[in-house]
Amino acid sequence: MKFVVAIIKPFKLEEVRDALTAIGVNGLTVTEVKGYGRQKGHTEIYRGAEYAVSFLPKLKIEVAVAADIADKVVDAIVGAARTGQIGDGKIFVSSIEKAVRIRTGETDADAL
Amino acid sequence: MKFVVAIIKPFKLEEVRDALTAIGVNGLTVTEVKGYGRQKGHTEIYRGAEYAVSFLPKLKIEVAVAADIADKVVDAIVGAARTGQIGDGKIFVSSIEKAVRIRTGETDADAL
Amino acid sequence: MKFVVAIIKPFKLEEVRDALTAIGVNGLTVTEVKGYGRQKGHTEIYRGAEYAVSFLPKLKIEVAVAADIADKVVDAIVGAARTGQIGDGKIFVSSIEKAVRIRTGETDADAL
Amino acid sequence: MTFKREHKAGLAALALALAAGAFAGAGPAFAQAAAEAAPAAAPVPNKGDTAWMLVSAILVLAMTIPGLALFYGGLVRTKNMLSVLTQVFSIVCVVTLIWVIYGYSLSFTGTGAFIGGFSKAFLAGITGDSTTDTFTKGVVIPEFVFICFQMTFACITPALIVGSFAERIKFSALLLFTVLWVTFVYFPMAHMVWFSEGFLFKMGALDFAGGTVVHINAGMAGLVGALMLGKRTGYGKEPMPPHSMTMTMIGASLLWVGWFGFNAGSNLEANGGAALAMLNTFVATAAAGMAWQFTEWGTKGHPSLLGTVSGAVAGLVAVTPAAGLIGPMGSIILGIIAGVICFYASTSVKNALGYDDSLDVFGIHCIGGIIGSLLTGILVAPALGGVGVAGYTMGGQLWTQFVAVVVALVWSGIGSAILYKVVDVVIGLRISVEGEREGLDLADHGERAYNF
Amino acid sequence: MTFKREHKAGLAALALALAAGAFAGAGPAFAQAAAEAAPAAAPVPNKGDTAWMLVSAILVLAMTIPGLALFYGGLVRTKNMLSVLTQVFSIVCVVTLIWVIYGYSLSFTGTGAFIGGFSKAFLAGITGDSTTDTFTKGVVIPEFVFICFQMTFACITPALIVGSFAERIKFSALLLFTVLWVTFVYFPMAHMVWFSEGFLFKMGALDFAGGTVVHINAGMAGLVGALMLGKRTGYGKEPMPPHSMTMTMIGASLLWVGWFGFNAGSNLEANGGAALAMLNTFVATAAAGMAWQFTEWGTKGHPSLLGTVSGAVAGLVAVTPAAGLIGPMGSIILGIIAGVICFYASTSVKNALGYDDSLDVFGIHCIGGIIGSLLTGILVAPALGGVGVAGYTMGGQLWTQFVAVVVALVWSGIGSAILYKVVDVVIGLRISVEGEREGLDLADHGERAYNF
Amino acid sequence: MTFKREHKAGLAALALALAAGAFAGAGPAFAQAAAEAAPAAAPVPNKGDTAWMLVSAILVLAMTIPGLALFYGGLVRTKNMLSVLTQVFSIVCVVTLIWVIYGYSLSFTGTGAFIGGFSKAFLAGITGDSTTDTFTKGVVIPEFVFICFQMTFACITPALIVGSFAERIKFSALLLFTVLWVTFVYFPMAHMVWFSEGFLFKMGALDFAGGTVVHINAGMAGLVGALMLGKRTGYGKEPMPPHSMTMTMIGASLLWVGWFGFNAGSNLEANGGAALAMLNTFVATAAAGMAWQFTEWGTKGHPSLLGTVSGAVAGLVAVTPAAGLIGPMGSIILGIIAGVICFYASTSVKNALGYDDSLDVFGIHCIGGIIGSLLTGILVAPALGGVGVAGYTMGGQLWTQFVAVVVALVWSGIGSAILYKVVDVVIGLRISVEGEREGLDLADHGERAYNF
Ligand SMILES: Nc1ncnc2c1ncn2[C@@H]1O[C@H](COP(=O)(O)OP(=O)(O)O)[C@@H](O)[C@H]1O
Ligand SMILES: Nc1ncnc2c1ncn2[C@@H]1O[C@H](COP(=O)(O)OP(=O)(O)O)[C@@H](O)[C@H]1O
Ligand SMILES: Nc1ncnc2c1ncn2[C@@H]1O[C@H](COP(=O)(O)OP(=O)(O)O)[C@@H](O)[C@H]1O
Repeated sequence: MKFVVAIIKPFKLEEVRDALTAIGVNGLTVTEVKGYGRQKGHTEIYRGAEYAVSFLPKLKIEVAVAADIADKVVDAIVGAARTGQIGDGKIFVSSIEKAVRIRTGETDADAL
Repeated sequence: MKFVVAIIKPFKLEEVRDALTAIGVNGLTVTEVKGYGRQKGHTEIYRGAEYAVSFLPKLKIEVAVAADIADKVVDAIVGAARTGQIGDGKIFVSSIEKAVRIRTGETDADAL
Repeated sequence: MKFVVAIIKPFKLEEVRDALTAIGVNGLTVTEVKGYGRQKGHTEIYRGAEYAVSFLPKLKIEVAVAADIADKVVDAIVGAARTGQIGDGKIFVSSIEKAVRIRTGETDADAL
Repeated sequence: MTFKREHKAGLAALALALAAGAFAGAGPAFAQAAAEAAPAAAPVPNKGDTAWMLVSAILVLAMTIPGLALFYGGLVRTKNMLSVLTQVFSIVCVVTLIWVIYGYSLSFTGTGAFIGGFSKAFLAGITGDSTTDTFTKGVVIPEFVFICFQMTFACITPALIVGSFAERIKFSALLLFTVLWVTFVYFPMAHMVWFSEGFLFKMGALDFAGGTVVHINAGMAGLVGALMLGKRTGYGKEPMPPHSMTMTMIGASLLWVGWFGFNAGSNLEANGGAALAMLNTFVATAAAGMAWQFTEWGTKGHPSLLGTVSGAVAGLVAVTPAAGLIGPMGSIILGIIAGVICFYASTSVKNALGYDDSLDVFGIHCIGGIIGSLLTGILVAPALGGVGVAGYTMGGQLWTQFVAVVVALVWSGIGSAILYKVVDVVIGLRISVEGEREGLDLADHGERAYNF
Repeated sequence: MTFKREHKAGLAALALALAAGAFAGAGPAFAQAAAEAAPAAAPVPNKGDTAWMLVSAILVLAMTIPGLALFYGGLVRTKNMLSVLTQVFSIVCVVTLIWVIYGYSLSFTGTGAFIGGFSKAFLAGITGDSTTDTFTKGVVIPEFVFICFQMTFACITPALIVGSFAERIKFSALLLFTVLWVTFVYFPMAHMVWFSEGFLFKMGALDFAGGTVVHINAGMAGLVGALMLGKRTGYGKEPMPPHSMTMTMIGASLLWVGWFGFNAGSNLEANGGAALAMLNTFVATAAAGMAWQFTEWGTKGHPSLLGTVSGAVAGLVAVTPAAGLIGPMGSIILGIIAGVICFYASTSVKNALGYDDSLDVFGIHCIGGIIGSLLTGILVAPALGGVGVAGYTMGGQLWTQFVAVVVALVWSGIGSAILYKVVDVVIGLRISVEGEREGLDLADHGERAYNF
Repeated sequence: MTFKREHKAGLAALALALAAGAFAGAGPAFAQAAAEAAPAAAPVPNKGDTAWMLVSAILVLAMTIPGLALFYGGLVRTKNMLSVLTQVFSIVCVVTLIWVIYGYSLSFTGTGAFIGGFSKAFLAGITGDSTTDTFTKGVVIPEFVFICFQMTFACITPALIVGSFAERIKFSALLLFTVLWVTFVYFPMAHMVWFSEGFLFKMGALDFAGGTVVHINAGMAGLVGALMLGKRTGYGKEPMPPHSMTMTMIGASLLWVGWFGFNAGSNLEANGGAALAMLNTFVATAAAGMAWQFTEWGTKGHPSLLGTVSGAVAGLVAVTPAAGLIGPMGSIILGIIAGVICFYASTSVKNALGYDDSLDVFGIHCIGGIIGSLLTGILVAPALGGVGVAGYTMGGQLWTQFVAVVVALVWSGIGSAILYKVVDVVIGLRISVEGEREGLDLADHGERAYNF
């Protein structure tokens, strides 16, 4: 099984979720994160103090999938999350050795 | 070493933490996440607008452990987090190659 | 490629970011987490109720890097995040098989 | 000659009195004479009094919404915040309507010792020119403003109870309970204590602004509610820290601010008596806030914000029955006693007895109300700086106060128990365990308090 | 003999009247006589009235900032919270300045039927001793307090419009629009309805506290704004839930609290009439809040907080033109009708028509204002508990009310459309799509509302 | 003949005066005569004045808690929010108690030029019938209401200082400092400026509502505190953005709302003078808010909310000494000047000098207070729309104002420095670096502001 982690722009969540369900992925977990990268931040001024805010709000999507559909999943995310503008985000794929569904104790593919 | 990631229902945190300390796990990291899966969400209505909220609040627990106790850890989490109702969550296990304790620079098993 | 996950004290973020950019790491993702470990928490009292709060605010830094600089990255983080006091945090390193830049579709080293 | 607007009538009455006086001969006695010589002229409201009473009614509303709603709301968990806000807001709406339909009439008419009649139901016969007597002979205020002022008291009292069963009551049950409770518990209590025919009023029980009617009454209903609904799921196991002490502090501050309407407004006139009530409401509150803070600091190691504001509220409660009757130094004593005792009542005692009164309605309002009611009987003594009452003996007054306290405890305790039971049978008091876990906000109202 | 301060003048005038009366002979008729015998003495303000009007002006400010700002701010997404707060606060500042420079003069001077003149521009000639007439002959208040009171109305009205195009208007455009709108739409409307030379005033249109001038006016401008700015990016696709119902509830509560200044203050005197306006403002609001809540509960399954407070605001709006003119039971009816109709207007109707009026300025303020204005014409009838007006016929009054409503709709509709167009041409109304995505807080103001 | 209640005494006095007048002969001169003919009758408070002063005291409390607490609290980081709220609330409690015990007596009794005596310690001898003179001969208000009103001033002044050393002071140190500071710095200043025997009062220094006593005084103490406590750990390195501009905006709005009690209440009567003070408080604030906003917009590129509300507060500060003395157009000028200068003082100047005055107490309150105090000396000129003072020359008045400013700066600067030093030696001023990192909320109070 593969673990696909995608950092995306927040307003793209619904589209990515839809793209994933369209290819049969039925579960995922989302975290609010702050990203630092090529995309420039902004400056906030509070009275005399100026702050260069370089961390921007992003969403992290984590989805565990069977190894054979990992590429399809990556493509789906890329397709849905792309705006073509800097800061669209990244996808990282790694392996997982085991998955368990807590409710039933089912493991691996059955657990997803 | 293994990296165990569990998505659980928020009110199960204390029980899971207790179950893990009971088997000698002394550290873990928790993140508030939103989960999408088989468990149905709810509808929120604000004046004329109805929103189907399909992301539900979950907690993600991350715990790095020695490879030999990984299964015990998984079992402990399953035991403590199970309610038997849909949405209890998942556990994913993967490998880590290296662990470091920042304070001391100790690595691997010593770092946990 | 390696995936370096570091749990650090919140006020160390700027220093760690600077240390990483100094060695050429141009992107990272930060999450607010709560950590449980050797570092003791505190007690909060609200009228008659006393709560032992054992989860402490930490930041999780995730950074994907080329395999060859992973050690340098770990060292940079250790150097910047260390205070020498309990609770400084951990670093975990694992492998990733693939990285994609959503904007361009570039993969692996080019994607970072 | 007819007068269409009361201010004209006012001028005329004044003129009449003075002119009569003038002709009765100059000298220090003529005002007296004038008063006697003009029995026919109905007194008209002084606009300063009217202005003050308009403001007082507004202040009591502000202390309820948003004041009390925030004080309570901040103390619950995020997932129940919106439910508390909705409950308090809805209670205000419902009781406002009941008040004008029959509540005012039941409370402030008739000849019964325990309850009034329906002669002013639907505010029958009341116009902008109707007046209500104040505590000073010959001084009146527009009846409409008195209705508004007393209405806000009827609104806040059941809202106070919310704190005791917060985070687990069903919204529909709360609405039904509120309707029943004001009808069968609150209106009779208000009639007994504040209406000239009420039996506690006739007994000479002192309750300047509502120690028995509001605080003991609500506090006791709260205790019964906490017992009858049972503990929150997870109580004592899961942490249930306040989700926003910021909101609680805003609420406590608005309670203090609005309480001047409650206490100084209860003087019904804008004069030195109102100013005394205001001053006492300042100092008793401050004393109780610091008393709780220091007691907690000494025993638990930290001076907490929640402790400080809880103490302040305890002081406000305790000074309520006493506000216009005792002196400022007596108020400091009163505040210190209330702060310390309510601290123990809401911490050690509650924990020892083990009931889950979510937001300490009993420990603060009932206990604070009892302290205030009893001490009013003592501190009203002129020798202790109080304003005194006719035929005062300390033992006698204390006994009267004690009777009033017991009546309030019993009336509210038994009445509330019956009404909770009725509601439980009819629609059920508690939300399901799943609803409780999910939070009342989503389960009952389909909304969330925050979407950051 | 000269009087430097009005309170001395007051005493003197009273003395004069009474003394004259005394010499005119004792008897019930002499007050009348006195009034006639002393034509030269200028009336001086009663301090009770003055106190009440000072308070009323403060209350209307409080209902705007923080009240309205929070009511609206809570309903937008986190990223636009600060922009709404800044918009409302800045509107208050800008209109305050315009008001004293020329707004008051344009509204309350001259002989024009549609607009006043510049004779009091820069408040020329007005001193602490200047007075303004109330609705009672011979009763006045200091002109400065009337200026303050009316100023707060001028401030809140354009602030109400903010809700309709929230989350997408450019800040600079908002400022320019505000300046133009109060000048060309609001001041004329205020003059027409409230000034003795205004044509709707002369026609006998009843608008106790601003149903046409404030609510229909702002609500219509809101609808036009929502249409001309177009929908928010993502409207109907992305969820846009309120970021803090807590703030919205605080705001709604402060609106209610402050609205007593608005409605009961509009009586200009602290008397039974103000108390009636206050009572009506209580019960209509409560009735509308519960009406919306129950309608929603019945049709959507949940009694929501947003529904309850929206209903309350609809009730406040609807009772505004009626507050001092109808009876409490009429107010309950009025509130129920407003609660139910505004619920449908802000949900089904809005969705059917498809415009994006972000915070339902039209559905609540315009519709609520129309309901209130028309029903005032009916419920003012003494037979229905109203206070009555001279020469009243229901049909006639209803027609007059209808004309006033139509004039307000047309004046505001056309005027606002032109002004939006002007602003769009000059500096552009909408922020860029990127700015909208990022949020107006950062894009326009370079700040964030929260850094938790 | 005895009068038990003042309203009766009032009637009688009025009657006496009028009757005497009647017998002295009819004519415009008799009121004058009456006043002379009745030296024995003590003046009684007008209820309109009393109502207004009761309200004013409440407003000043509301501007402190929750107003000021939120304005400041929103500007600190989340981890210090609760500490600021606790500090402000506790200061109010502590100073309230000190005020009735000896503060009022030290400020408003005696014959000393710098400090009063203990004759009214514990409010000895004051009853509900005691009165205090207003600025108008023969017009009085209940002394209790004056005590309450002035008490709120004593409470807010040390609370203002909190902003300067927020996020690093130890709670116990703050309490001790507060007790010492009001005793040795505030009460003497109040006595000097506001009591008839005070030396600045006698010199003719104008300070309508507290420019020197409150703002320069607190602002200077703040600067000294910021310097003596040193910078916050991480200052200039870590970002320290406000955690909730929403709270800051609520706070600023409540400051504005409550400031009408402060400024218009300082008129002590509900008349045209109070209305003028209110109007000036409206326009100066609006002008300063927009002046800061536009200056920032022009120089930094964004019109910020923090800038707008900071400007508004600067305007409120600057108009405080001038409120009842200058004209509305003068207030606009005053506001613009204060907005622009305070902007530079709180940004460029502060950054250049490098001290860490956390929330710009010096830049806004001290600088704004100085601007207001000096400009009052100019704008009070009738030629500039002011109300004028007897024997006015601009140079002379400006000199007097200058002396008062210098006295306030020196008195507060030296006094505060000594007291900080004392506290530092006795219990230490600063919390530990670990405590600062963890946040004062947990370190000092064992609680957290939010548990979302
Ligand atoms: N090396 C990395 N490791 C982890 N996260 C990264 C890395 N580089 C970028 N990110 C994440 O991806 C987001 C987008 O990256 P950025 O460089 O701004 O634009 P782009 O994806 O278009 O190259 C960042 O905000 C950050 O959250
Ligand atoms: N494929 C997946 N990848 C990552 N997280 C998942 C995946 N499937 C489910 N989850 C997480 O597990 C939670 C529970 O899953 P759900 O399907 O609702 O119930 P159950 O665990 O009982 O099957 C989800 O809310 C989501 O956070
Ligand atoms: N086994 C673990 N797996 C995941 N995270 C851990 C683990 N142990 C510790 N952590 C994280 O590291 C943080 C610091 O650990 P702690 O034991 O308190 O101190 P130290 O790093 O100095 O040994 C914890 O708060 C937690 O977030």
